[in-house]
Amino acid sequence: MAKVGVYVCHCGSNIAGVIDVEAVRAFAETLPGVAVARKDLFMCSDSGQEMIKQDIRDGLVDRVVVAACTPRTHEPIFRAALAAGGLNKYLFEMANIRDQDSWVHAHDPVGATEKAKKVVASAIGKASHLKPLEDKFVDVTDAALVVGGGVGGIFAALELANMGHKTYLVEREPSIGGVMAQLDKTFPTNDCSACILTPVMVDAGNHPNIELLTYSEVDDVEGYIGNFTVKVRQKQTYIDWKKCTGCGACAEKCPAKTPDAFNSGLSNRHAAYIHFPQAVPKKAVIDMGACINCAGRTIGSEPRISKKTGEPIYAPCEKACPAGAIDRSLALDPNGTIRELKVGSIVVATGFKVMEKENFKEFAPDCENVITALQLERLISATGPTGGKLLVPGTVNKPHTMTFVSCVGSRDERFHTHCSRVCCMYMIKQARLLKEKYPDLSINMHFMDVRAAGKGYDEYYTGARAMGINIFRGKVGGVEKLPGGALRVMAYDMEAGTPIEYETDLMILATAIEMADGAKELAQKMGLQFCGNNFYRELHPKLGPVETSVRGLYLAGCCQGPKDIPDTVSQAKGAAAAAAVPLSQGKVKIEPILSEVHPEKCSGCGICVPLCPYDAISLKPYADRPRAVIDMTQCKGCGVCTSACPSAAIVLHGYEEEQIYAQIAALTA
Amino acid sequence: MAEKLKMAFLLAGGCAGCEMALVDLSDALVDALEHIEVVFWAPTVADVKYKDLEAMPDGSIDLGLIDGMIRNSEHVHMVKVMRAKCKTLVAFGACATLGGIAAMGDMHTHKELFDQAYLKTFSTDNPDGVMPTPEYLLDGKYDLTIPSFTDRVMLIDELVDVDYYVGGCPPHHDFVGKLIAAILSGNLPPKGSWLTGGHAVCDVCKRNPAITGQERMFIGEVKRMVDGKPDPDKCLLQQGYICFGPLTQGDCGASCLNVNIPCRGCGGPIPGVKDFGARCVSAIASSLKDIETTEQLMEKFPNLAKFVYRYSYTSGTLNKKL
Amino acid sequence: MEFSPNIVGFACQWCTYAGADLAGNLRCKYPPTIKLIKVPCSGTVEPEFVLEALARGADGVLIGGCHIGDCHYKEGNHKTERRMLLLSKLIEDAGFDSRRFRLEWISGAEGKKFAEVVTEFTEQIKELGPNPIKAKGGE
Amino acid sequence: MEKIGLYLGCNIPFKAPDIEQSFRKVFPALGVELTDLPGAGCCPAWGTAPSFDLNTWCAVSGRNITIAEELGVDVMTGCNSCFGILSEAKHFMEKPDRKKAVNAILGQVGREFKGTSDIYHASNILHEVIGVEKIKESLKYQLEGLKIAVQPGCHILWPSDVMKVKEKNSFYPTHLRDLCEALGAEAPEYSRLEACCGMGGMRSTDVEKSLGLFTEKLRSIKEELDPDMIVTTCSSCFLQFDMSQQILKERGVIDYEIPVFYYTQLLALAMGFDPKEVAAISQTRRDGVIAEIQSEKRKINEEEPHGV
Amino acid sequence: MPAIIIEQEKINEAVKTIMDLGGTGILKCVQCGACSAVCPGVKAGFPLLCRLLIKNILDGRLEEIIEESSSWGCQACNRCTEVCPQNVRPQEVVFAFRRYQAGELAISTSTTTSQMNLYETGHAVYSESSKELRKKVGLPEVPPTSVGDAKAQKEIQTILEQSPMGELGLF
Repeated sequence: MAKVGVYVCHCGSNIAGVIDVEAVRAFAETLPGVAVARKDLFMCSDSGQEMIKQDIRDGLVDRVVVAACTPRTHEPIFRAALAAGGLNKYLFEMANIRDQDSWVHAHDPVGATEKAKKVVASAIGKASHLKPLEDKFVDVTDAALVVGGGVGGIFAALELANMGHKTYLVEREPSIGGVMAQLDKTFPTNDCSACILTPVMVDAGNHPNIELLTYSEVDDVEGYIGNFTVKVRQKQTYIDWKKCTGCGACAEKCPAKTPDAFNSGLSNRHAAYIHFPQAVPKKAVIDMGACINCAGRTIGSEPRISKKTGEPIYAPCEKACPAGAIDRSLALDPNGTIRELKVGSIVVATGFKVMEKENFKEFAPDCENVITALQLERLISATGPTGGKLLVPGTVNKPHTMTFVSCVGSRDERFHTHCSRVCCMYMIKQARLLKEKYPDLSINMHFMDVRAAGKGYDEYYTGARAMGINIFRGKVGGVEKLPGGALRVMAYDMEAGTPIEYETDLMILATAIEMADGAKELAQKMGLQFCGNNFYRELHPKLGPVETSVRGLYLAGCCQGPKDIPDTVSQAKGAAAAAAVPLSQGKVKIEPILSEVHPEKCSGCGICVPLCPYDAISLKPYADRPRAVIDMTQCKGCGVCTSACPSAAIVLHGYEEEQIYAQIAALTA
Repeated sequence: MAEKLKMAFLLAGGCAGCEMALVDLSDALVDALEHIEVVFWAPTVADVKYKDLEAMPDGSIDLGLIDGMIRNSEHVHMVKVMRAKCKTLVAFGACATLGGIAAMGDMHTHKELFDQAYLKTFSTDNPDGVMPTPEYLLDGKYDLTIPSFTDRVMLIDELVDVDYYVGGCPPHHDFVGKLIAAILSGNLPPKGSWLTGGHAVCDVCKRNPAITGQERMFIGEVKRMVDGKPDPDKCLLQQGYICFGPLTQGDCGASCLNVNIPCRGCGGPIPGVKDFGARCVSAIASSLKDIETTEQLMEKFPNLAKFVYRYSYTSGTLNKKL
Repeated sequence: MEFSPNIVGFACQWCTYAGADLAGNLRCKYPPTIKLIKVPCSGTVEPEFVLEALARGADGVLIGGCHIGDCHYKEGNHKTERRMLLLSKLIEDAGFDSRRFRLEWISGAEGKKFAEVVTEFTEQIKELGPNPIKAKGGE
Repeated sequence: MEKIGLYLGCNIPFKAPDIEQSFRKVFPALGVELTDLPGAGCCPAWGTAPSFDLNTWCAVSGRNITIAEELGVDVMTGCNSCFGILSEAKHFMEKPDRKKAVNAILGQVGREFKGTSDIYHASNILHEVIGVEKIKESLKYQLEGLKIAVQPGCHILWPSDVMKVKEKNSFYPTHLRDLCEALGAEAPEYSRLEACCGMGGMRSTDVEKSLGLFTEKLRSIKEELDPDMIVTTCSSCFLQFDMSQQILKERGVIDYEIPVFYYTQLLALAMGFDPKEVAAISQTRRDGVIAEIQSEKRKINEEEPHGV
Repeated sequence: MPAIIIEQEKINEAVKTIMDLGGTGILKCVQCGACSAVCPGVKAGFPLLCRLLIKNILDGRLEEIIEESSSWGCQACNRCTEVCPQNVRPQEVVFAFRRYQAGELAISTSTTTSQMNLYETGHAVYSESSKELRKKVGLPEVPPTSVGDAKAQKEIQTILEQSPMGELGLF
């Protein structure tokens, strides 16, 4: 019979302030199989752990139950203590009497204590039936994948590459650079965004350990930490990138036009285009959605022959290309090509998008003179549609008055409850830049409150006030369209407690940051999870900010939550360091919480085979009969086969039936 | 020659189908009689009275087989008598081991059952609403009794210790033959075991995709037997005809599957499975393509519990309508 | 004394169990009726576990899994959803009010939701009263 | 023929019965049969039950709706306030608890609110059920060259979550403009199109504040559009525009007066109905513009005449 | 101006009072002021509507503002509800406050008149002169509403008498 040691933690007053710890301990002592029951102020402290180790060394206990906080944070600590004491570390079970008891039932100490007894009994029940398990190790592919080529992805890739690991950088646009490439300047230093980003982009493009896969998307991810197989779809560019020199001649000659996403739709680009002037790689693509197939040159068709000259008639883009990179006669696959990559770890840095103004009905979204802050960024950028001149889109005049509206779609139950974190600061940046350039411009900024938490940020904000920028606390409720394109702002002055009404020429909406298009699909492919506000969930908000619940998958940048450039770069470097750990170790540990088939019990019905999400189960002959077998390296221990097996032939180690029945029995005793 | 093995057979609440399985042994049974002396086989085959059995000394019979479930006070009494008289006791067939067909009645209250049986059926003519009463005084002087209903169907092992279990409705005669031979030879597993091949019907079914070299796929459409004609060579479950072959002990040699009929689970769950119906739900639902197919299954089999617990309700975890 | 239901919960370690921890972090109040059994995935939960808990007198059983589309194991919760749809019917046929059994999707970010679900489930079971098996004196 | 319950409210039958008459003429002619809701009362107005007790509000509203439910028809109101009150009450009663509590009250007068009848505004029916095309076809006079300032009013716009028929953007409504344009008139946007006219609780609480708001709105109309008339689908707005222009004029705040119509009055005129029945009661002088509308030059040549 | 004295008991009571009367969203308010920015009442000069009314309630100042006429200047246009980022439904708070005022009979005479009209005829707005007007445009003198329907009036009276309004003795 098992000898269970039970250790009840006070967690200072976290537990003991609500639960009668001594009563729980004394109760545990009465349960069958319990050899010792002790308590301590902090079980996770050295002295608490030492207590466990000593009992193991004294031969008093061979199973350990700690009643304390949550196994999600503390199980590894106590397992290590078991191992140090000389006991198999899987002979351990935790009873969560803090996070799921004392913290939530502080209003009912008696009920909380009774619950604690049951939860402890359940853990003892399970522990009595635990069996020793052994960790397993597998080799690692020394290569990394970074998904997303914004500033976060670029830095993650550079860090990994600099540590000597082969790194693939996948970006769905034709160039890396992301949203930062669209920005004019950056707060609080007013650095030119392109000036600081472009050299880094070039570094990434030239690094011997980095392979850029732009205009590409992740199609599928299989495998596990150390051994992922990733299918990347390289979208069809319709231009041979081996030959393309990025001269832009095709774009100049292309007559087809479509809104330029890089300029946030404020201008048009051609169907044949280079993403933006500083693009890396600087290559052109043809956007088939916008292409008008000049001269009837649909892809894969033979050119028509001119009746006059007898010569074939080519499309302008083909004719223009001096490198001969465009040949519309080739029957290129519109789906592009699939590249299969083998990598040991993955950094996800898929970024964000800003909400479009069409979502916000009260702000006259159909009015040209209402624009998003990202559009303003393009409007004041030297590479933007006006060459950096601030012109009101509807009138093409310089504005006299402009209005900034914060929290549009952020902190708003109708859209997103989160704070987008960067809007206050970039609006102040935009206002400051404009005020410097156009001192006569009257700038009114409306904030719910100003959030300027960051190094040098608050100084930047108070400086804006000193520059004569009008700052109001209070949300703008709506806007009325005046004849001639101006707008009447209906705002509120929170301090004065009165409404504000005035006319403005240009209105800037700081629309919310939200998950990028396709983030949901990518999450499903990778097994990533979302937080309540639809950003990828990190393993732990404080202790695991770059890790995810999928081992080997790390997060960087706004895909995990809104953040500014310094925070994105910091997190990217952190994610790269974490992603490098398995690559550097060369081997990764696989926890033995996996499913296994008892071949002598299996009937070979095969029900489990299609069930496994990781294709880990196959039927193989065993004593001449087909029997299921699970590939340990593929299995992730979800137990979905275990619970379906009609012959009860599959056991999930660590969650065996008799263990769970023991828990049920204890909880219903 | 050694002394003949003394055997007793009791039919508790059942249909006598299990006795038919024994009789189906035909010549083999006759041969066996050289080694066996049947001391009791009531109320079906031999003219031995209950009181005769009661009169036998305790432990005087080598082997007792009980088929049928415990449904009334008479069964309770006789099962106890059998246990006392027999050295080795076998629960024989689906009713004795799992509850059997009649156990489905426990998905209703007694009142519902009696109303149905004595008042509601089309052929019933009972204008006064007379119901069976366990004790009745006829003409003021004759004290008549009939056995009274138990609270619910009970398995033999709920009342007395059972040494071995045999499944099937009825148990397949080939298997019964092997069983008798095993008993005679004394080559038996530890007491409390099922006498079984230990593997599911799928393992002996020639349609099993694993045997025919095919991959098992999710079920895209649920069918009842009235929906078209199943392909006689392909796995029925794969074709959408819900079959309990994967869940059921295959001591039958997949007889039903051999004649294009899906398994309904009479052999009972594989030892180690606690609840046939619940495990069935888990296995079948996991094999369906999506939630729509699951809803389709519920539509096609509106009485789901009676479907999955056809033979095994009493052995299940929740076995009585509360 | 007022009837305080005993609820057995099976919680996916990636979502509902984490959500219950988050409820603790946020100090959300809910009645001490539920006790969780941690499982890797809601797809680990065998329908037999649910029946066993009810047969042993639990007044309610909750299974907590990830929202559809968010399963850590891709689609374990799809299996759960299908199994539990059928199981709920079996429970009803066994004479239990199937409202004693619940399947809820609670993510690791939904601490408040966990507390709300437990509070509401507790209230519902209070209305239904104790598990009828207990009333019969147990089996 | 579509059939709908005509919910009259208070303002229309007692203060502007020519609007009621315009409904009774226009809708049947456009293929919508109106059924009276016998015994229907006040919606109840914002200043009455809604200001005292939520359940009483719902009970009085619910009582009105049950009359339509018994007849198996939906409800159409002509007054924006009635529309808002009934829509919100119905929204409240979608919660089972509220519905139960209200039905406990209604039970005492032998009624039960079921929730089977929907609430529509007359402009909803005109815009969504009848449609501008059918309106165009029914005209006897066209209004080309006339400029209209529209006043949809507040309660038909917000809160949009309780309404069956919604504007695409409730802050920049277009339905009434569409309806006016269907008559051939011009109905441009103006900056305070969605702004409140100042009628309602505000007017009974503080006339001066109400007039302040009204003046601002009227100025936006006059300065930005200088229209031939103001057209509304709210009976309260109608009364405010009709009465308060006179006050402002007397006070010398304005030196003009813009004729005001309820939309169906204008429609009835364009369909050739008798102004003595459908547009007979107002303080602003409308004779001129009515004569203009029904002038020979505006007559549409068609074989068969409509209405009358 | 005298300082506001914060007392938790008063705050709790004020919030509970308003929530019980239908202003259920009040605790969600973040005081952003979007409601007041678009409120015609605030614009017209009724200060204690929307944001400031909510703020006063959240400060526990119910009794102090009971005589305030602002709430009766609310047009019930619900534009506040449409723009509120926290789904407070400010208009419901305003009306809940009105109900609090009404419960203490802090109401105007015109309000009292409407209640009596409603009770007597089933219509809050009614005048005898309407008969003339109706006749003039070719309609029957009495419309098919509660005004000429004794049974309907009785129903409305029954509802009103049993309501909290009845208890106030308005009828």
